[in-house]
Amino acid sequence: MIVQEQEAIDKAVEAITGDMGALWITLAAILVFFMQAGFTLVEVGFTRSKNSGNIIMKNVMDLAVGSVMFWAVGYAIMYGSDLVGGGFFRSSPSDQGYFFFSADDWYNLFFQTVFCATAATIVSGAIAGRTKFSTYLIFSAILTTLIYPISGSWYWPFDDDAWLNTAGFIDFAGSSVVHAVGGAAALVAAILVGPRIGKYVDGKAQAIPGHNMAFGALGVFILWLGWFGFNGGSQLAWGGDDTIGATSVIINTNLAAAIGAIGALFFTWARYGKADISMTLNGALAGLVGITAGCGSVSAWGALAIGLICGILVVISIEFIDKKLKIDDPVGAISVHGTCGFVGTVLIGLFALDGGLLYGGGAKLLWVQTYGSLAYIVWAALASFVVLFILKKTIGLRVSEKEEVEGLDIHEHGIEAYPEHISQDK
Amino acid sequence: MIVQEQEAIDKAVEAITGDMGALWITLAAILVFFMQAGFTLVEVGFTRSKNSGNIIMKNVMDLAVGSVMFWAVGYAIMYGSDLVGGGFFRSSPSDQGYFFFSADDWYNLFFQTVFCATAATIVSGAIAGRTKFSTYLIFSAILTTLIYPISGSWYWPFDDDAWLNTAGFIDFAGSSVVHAVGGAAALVAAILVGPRIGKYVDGKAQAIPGHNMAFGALGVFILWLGWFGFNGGSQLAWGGDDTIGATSVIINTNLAAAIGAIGALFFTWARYGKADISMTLNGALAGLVGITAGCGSVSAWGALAIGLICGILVVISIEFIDKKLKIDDPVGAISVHGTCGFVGTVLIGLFALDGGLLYGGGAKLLWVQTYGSLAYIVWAALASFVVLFILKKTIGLRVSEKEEVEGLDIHEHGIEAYPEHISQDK
Amino acid sequence: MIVQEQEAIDKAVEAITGDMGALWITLAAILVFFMQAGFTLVEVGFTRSKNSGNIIMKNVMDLAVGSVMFWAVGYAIMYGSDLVGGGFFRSSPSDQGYFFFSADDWYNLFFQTVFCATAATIVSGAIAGRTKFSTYLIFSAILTTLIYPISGSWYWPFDDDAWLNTAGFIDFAGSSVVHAVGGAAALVAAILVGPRIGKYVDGKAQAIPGHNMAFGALGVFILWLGWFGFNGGSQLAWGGDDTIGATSVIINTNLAAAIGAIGALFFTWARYGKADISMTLNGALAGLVGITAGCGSVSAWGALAIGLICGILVVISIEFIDKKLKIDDPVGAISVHGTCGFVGTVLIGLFALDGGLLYGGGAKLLWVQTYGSLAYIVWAALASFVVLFILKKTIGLRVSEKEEVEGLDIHEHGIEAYPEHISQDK
Amino acid sequence: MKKVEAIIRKSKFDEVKKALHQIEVNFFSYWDVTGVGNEKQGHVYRGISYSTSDIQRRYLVIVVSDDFLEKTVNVLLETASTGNVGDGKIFVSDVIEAYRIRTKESGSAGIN
Amino acid sequence: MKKVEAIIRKSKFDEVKKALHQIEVNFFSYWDVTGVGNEKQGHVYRGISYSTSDIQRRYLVIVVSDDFLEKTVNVLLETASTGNVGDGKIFVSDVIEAYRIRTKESGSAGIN
Amino acid sequence: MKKVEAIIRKSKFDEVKKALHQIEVNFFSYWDVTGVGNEKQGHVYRGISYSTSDIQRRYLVIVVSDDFLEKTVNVLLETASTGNVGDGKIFVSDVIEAYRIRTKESGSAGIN
Ligand SMILES: Nc1ncnc2c1ncn2[C@@H]1O[C@H](COP(=O)(O)OP(=O)(O)O)[C@@H](O)[C@H]1O
Ligand SMILES: Nc1ncnc2c1ncn2[C@@H]1O[C@H](COP(=O)(O)OP(=O)(O)O)[C@@H](O)[C@H]1O
Ligand SMILES: Nc1ncnc2c1ncn2[C@@H]1O[C@H](COP(=O)(O)OP(=O)(O)O)[C@@H](O)[C@H]1O
Repeated sequence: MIVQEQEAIDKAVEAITGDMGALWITLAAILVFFMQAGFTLVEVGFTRSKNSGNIIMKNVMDLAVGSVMFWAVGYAIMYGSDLVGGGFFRSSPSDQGYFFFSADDWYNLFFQTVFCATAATIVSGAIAGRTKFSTYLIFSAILTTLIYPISGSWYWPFDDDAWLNTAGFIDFAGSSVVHAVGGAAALVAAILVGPRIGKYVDGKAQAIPGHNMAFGALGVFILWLGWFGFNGGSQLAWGGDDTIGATSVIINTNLAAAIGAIGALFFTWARYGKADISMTLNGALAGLVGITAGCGSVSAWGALAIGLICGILVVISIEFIDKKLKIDDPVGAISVHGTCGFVGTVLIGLFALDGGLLYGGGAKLLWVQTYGSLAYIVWAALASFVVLFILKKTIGLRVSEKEEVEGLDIHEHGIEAYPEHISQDK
Repeated sequence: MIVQEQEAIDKAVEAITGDMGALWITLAAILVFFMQAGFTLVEVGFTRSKNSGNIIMKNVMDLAVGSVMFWAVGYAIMYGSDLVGGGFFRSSPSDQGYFFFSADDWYNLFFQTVFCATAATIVSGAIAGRTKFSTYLIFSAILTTLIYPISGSWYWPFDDDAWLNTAGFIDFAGSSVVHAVGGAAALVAAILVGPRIGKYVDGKAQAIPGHNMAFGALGVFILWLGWFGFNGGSQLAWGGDDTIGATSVIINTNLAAAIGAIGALFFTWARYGKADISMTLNGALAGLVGITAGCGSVSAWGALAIGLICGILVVISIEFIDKKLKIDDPVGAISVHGTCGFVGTVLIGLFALDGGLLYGGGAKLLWVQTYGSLAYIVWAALASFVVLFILKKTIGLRVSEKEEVEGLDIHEHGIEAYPEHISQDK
Repeated sequence: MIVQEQEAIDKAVEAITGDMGALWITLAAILVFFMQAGFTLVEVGFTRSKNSGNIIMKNVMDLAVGSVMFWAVGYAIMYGSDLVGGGFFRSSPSDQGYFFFSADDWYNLFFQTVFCATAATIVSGAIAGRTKFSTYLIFSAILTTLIYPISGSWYWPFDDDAWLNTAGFIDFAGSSVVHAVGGAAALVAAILVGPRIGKYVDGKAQAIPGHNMAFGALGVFILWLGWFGFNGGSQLAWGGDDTIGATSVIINTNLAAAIGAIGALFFTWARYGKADISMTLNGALAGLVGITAGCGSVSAWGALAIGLICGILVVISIEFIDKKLKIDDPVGAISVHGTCGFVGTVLIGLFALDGGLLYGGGAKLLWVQTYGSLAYIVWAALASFVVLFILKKTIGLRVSEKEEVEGLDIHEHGIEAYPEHISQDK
Repeated sequence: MKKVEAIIRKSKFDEVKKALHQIEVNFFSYWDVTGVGNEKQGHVYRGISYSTSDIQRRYLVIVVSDDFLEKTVNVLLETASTGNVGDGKIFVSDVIEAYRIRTKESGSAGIN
Repeated sequence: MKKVEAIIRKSKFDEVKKALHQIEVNFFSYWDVTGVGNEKQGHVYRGISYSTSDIQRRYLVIVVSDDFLEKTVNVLLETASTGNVGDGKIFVSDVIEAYRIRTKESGSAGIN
Repeated sequence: MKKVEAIIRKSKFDEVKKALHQIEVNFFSYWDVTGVGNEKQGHVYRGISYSTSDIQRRYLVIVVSDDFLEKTVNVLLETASTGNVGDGKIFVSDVIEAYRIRTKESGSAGIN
């Protein structure tokens, strides 16, 4: 066969494979988009009904604001060049410039946008029930415009300027870049905002049961669903080896979520004598967050190990943060996204088929994973602290006691989420 | 290279691209299908709990009846030929004939079916809480069998017989063909059915709060999700330029929804002193409806402009219809789908990159868009009026006062939607 | 053109078509995955609020346990070889061996896993409200590890060892293999567990209304949605004839669901004087279960016939099982999945375009379909009986009377699903 | 002071409330209860038709001074009635003392 | 006329209702309340084990004529009891007057 | 024995409950009601601003022996008050007899 012919075929195959990849990424992005609904339901379900409307508004608005700001500014920063600070900040915008416009890269913008919205929405759960709506909006806008895009720029442009990429750091779909960043921001926010009234009585943590476990469960199913797009889509291509890659990522994702739920179930069952519903749901999410970094580099066994560790760890972390650190995180966002995001990233150092300690790769990867993930946490925590501290000193972070006790819905939004609802919340 | 070879390659590429397009359209249709759940949740959430079961039944049944009738008759009418009345009616069925059967066009039937169901379901929200179930079923059957297919036939066969296509009218995914048609039918229906008991006291509009904002919000997320299929799928192909087209449509769709929510949020916040939950949710939908016509012909800036205009306009329109016109539309269907469908269609005349007034294209497109959209509204309103007027004079439109006050669920369906529910509705 | 060239093109086309098929199957599997949320919502909605948390846990856990066990053991059994008992059991594992690992077949594992989880979850609804959580977990693990994989191995490996495949049995997506198996297991479980307290008073069946029809309806919409993946994905390929096949399957699926809902609606309306909400929702599911076997072998007319028969039959079956057999099945799982799974499989014998009695194919297919489906039912019933009987004699099937009356949530899981909820359940 | 407890149809509540305001009974509390009585309501659920006498009602508690008692009862009897079985009941009983929490006033100053 | 208020376990309601019907007490109203008392119920939520004395109970109001009082109370005492802490209470108080809204009858005709 | 009925702000409940426990009033029942009174609450819904006097309140029923009456009322007056319109009311009435279902004891043994 003449070379020319083969080239023509190859070109055609490449074009089609590119289109097929774009199709997969677009559909994956649509699945990730749906995770917003999942987050909303989990947060609504795990908190009291008097604040449900406010939570809805926060989740709708971080998606809305994030969509616009990431298009306008965030993308340009994330994929920019011209580095400052040893690679930590990119000072000139990406090729697209601000206000993204590209003839052929729209699906990538879409995929990155929904990731950005995910990072933003993590915070909302941790500070539910007492935070000013206006303050949240501002913080969320800054997070999607600057904090998260800078995080992303350290690794995901996959270029030589991305210092963590150069360092050999692995975070396939963002255990650190998205989840630990969101979790660290959530931690700082929860500390600065302070616990809900009644959460700590005489220094003892009180249970404030969420009002709707069915919403919580539906939310978790939707998140689990969306995660197939989150992780699978991060293959960023489809066809040939990429098909194998993306589908093995999906299997790893599913196994980690499953074993995370199983781990949390039996751990709580043994520990409290009851199979704890919301913890089991958190366990599934913990497995998902944990495997997000490594889903492309570990075997199914590795995925099970990471999922199981995260499923149990999330229970311990939630208890520790709640009872020992006395930080009030109604939905466990800090533990699910922060703790498991960090641990999941680090565990790649053990379980990576290529370079993991357990597979004879030595400690190098473990070390890179650890400092890479810590860098993300420190960055997100610092940046969030600065922003929230300024907000605290200016417009304030918290609603008045009266508003909090009577519910944010009626005061911030003029109506209850369930106006016909007769409650027995204590 | 010999021409023959290139031809063989081209043929293979074409076949595969066709299959890839079919895959995208099928998946888009599945997303649009899911919008039925979104509509149901929005309508259930924005109305009182005593009628929730009835709303569920209406939404399930318009999908069910629409699926059968559009397959049996609607498709044939929509894609038929042999015109009557200067192109307004097609008198002979499409090539498929009635009772669609085709070897290779099933995905197109599926895509068109779910669009048809969408048009039907819009009406249900506007007349919630007082309409006879049997009457609704008949009306919905006629809408999916005749009214909507005739609307579609004016433009979407994209042939020379489709008079609005010939006229240069642009309605990419149906701001007018689907939404304004549904909205106009909803307007007529709401007028003829009359307001719910207690909606107007001494001529003043009363608030009748919906019972579950979480359902409303979940519904809006699902609709937003489905709209990626609604608009993106209307590219009707995938691959090469179509990939770029469909993904830019998705970005435009997302931006318009986002800015619509933002617009409604700040507008209501300024206007009422509270960030209105259900209005913000309507704002996102307004942006989506508005961009549906133009998502393939405007830039991201145009999408933002259209979304913002619609997000603010929907608030004004809802107030106007509710307080001034005194038409009771519990979920805002007339404003969201009717007003924004019309305005979104017309705004293409300003913002179309090719032919828009603001891009130096003159007023011609603006004029075509205006009369095209008005034609849809007039047609849908007239046809609906005739059908509903006959129904009113025969079996009646409205349930008895007793049934309405005690709830449609118990009287029409024998059981409450939430039998354990203790309410405080006033 | 030289043959070589055509061969190169064909090879490229085949590879891409394979990838496109994998994409479709993966996305279909994701849709099927989502059915878990649908089942959960239907079960939660159709039962009392005091057990909602328990139902959630059962559904999350059968997915979690099923995902792990099917990966570890189930897949190996289902696709194994080396037959025992005249083809009824496969004694050696599939090529993949236990603990599935394959370079290129991950999407198949994923697709099969979510099918397996579906079979498991069917049982949970039928025994809701009185079953021990630990017992359910064990039973569910055995079902996903052994009972269902053996069912699958009779037909779906599509090899000569699969005795029902050899026999010419047709069950495209599993009316029998999945649904009748689940339904038969549900029947046996419901009998052995016994009815809920208060279900039969002086031998008369009492209504125990489910607490949330909106959840039920959302669940049905999600199931309907997922079924497009369930049936459409069972084409197991995309491209060319497979595109036509898969999309015609989707149309058949949608028509059967639609007419099933319509049938149940009018049948209950005529029978009880009210348009029964939960029965209409069951009617849609009945149509879906019924068409699952034949969606690839019947015309749209056949789909309508099967859907209509199942939609009406499910109402009769539910009444019969409830009132005559006095078996308490809160959500109608036995009738929807068992009865309609069986009948749908058998009706292929009438309606198959190729071989159906009505199309001149004689009675042979009818006979194969009947004994094939019965074999599944007998197998699932027997196996479930053995397992459940042992469990009954050892750890017991049922919670104590006190736990049942006060609700499984508070006793098994330590918290109500809706802690703020004030009920009026009787 | 007297306590008037009225169990009425939910559908009559708006009218009753308006009428109470007209005679300047502007203070009361209410909630929804299930009532068992003569009225039956037909239901169907999953093929089981049944009729139940457990029907949702609204329960009003109105504490009035003695001179308001008669007109309060009369207004309730007038406006809550439809003439059909199931209109509900009114019970009157004695109240020894009433306090307004805000001002700590008691006696008739305590009730409105 | 007397008002009998009973606060019982929700799980005992069906039995109580049946027994009341047997002694022809066919008229009453009920709703769910939270009771604070001796009984404690263990809970776990997100790692916090706690026991609460706020337990859901059903509240019954039964207005009876004086000659029905004794048997009503006795039936309640019999059927609502499990012997465990938390069975609930019965309170009896006076009712001055009762009206049936539908017929405007008062007195004992007003209550059933 | 006296029945103390208190209609208070939901937001004050925790404090009230704690204070009641301190004076060893460990037995009562409560539920949520809608109160109509002087206080108005502003709402906006879909462009309609309205203010309603139908506000959620918590209804407490506490049956106490006569010697507990005063301190119970005092504690309620103290802890339930914010000084703003809408703090609620307390009504005291007579109870003829009380029974503990579990033990069938009556009299003051019946109430706590
Ligand atoms: N003796 C009673 N004690 C408490 N509530 C009662 C009593 N009698 C009637 N009710 C309440 O009044 C409602 C209406 O009574 P019902 O007998 O149905 O109609 P009618 O009063 O018209 O004969 C009942 O549902 C119940 O809530
Ligand atoms: N003095 C009281 N006033 C009002 N309600 C009471 C009173 N005492 C008890 N109750 C109600 O009775 C319920 C059962 O009382 P509890 O002390 O737990 O059990 P027991 O009566 O068996 O000692 C409580 O939950 C509460 O609802
Ligand atoms: N006469 C009454 N009968 C029954 N409930 C009352 C009465 N007066 C007041 N209430 C209850 O007390 C609540 C507070 O009363 P309100 O008039 O708003 O405030 P304040 O007592 O401070 O003047 C009301 O919402 C209502 O629930």
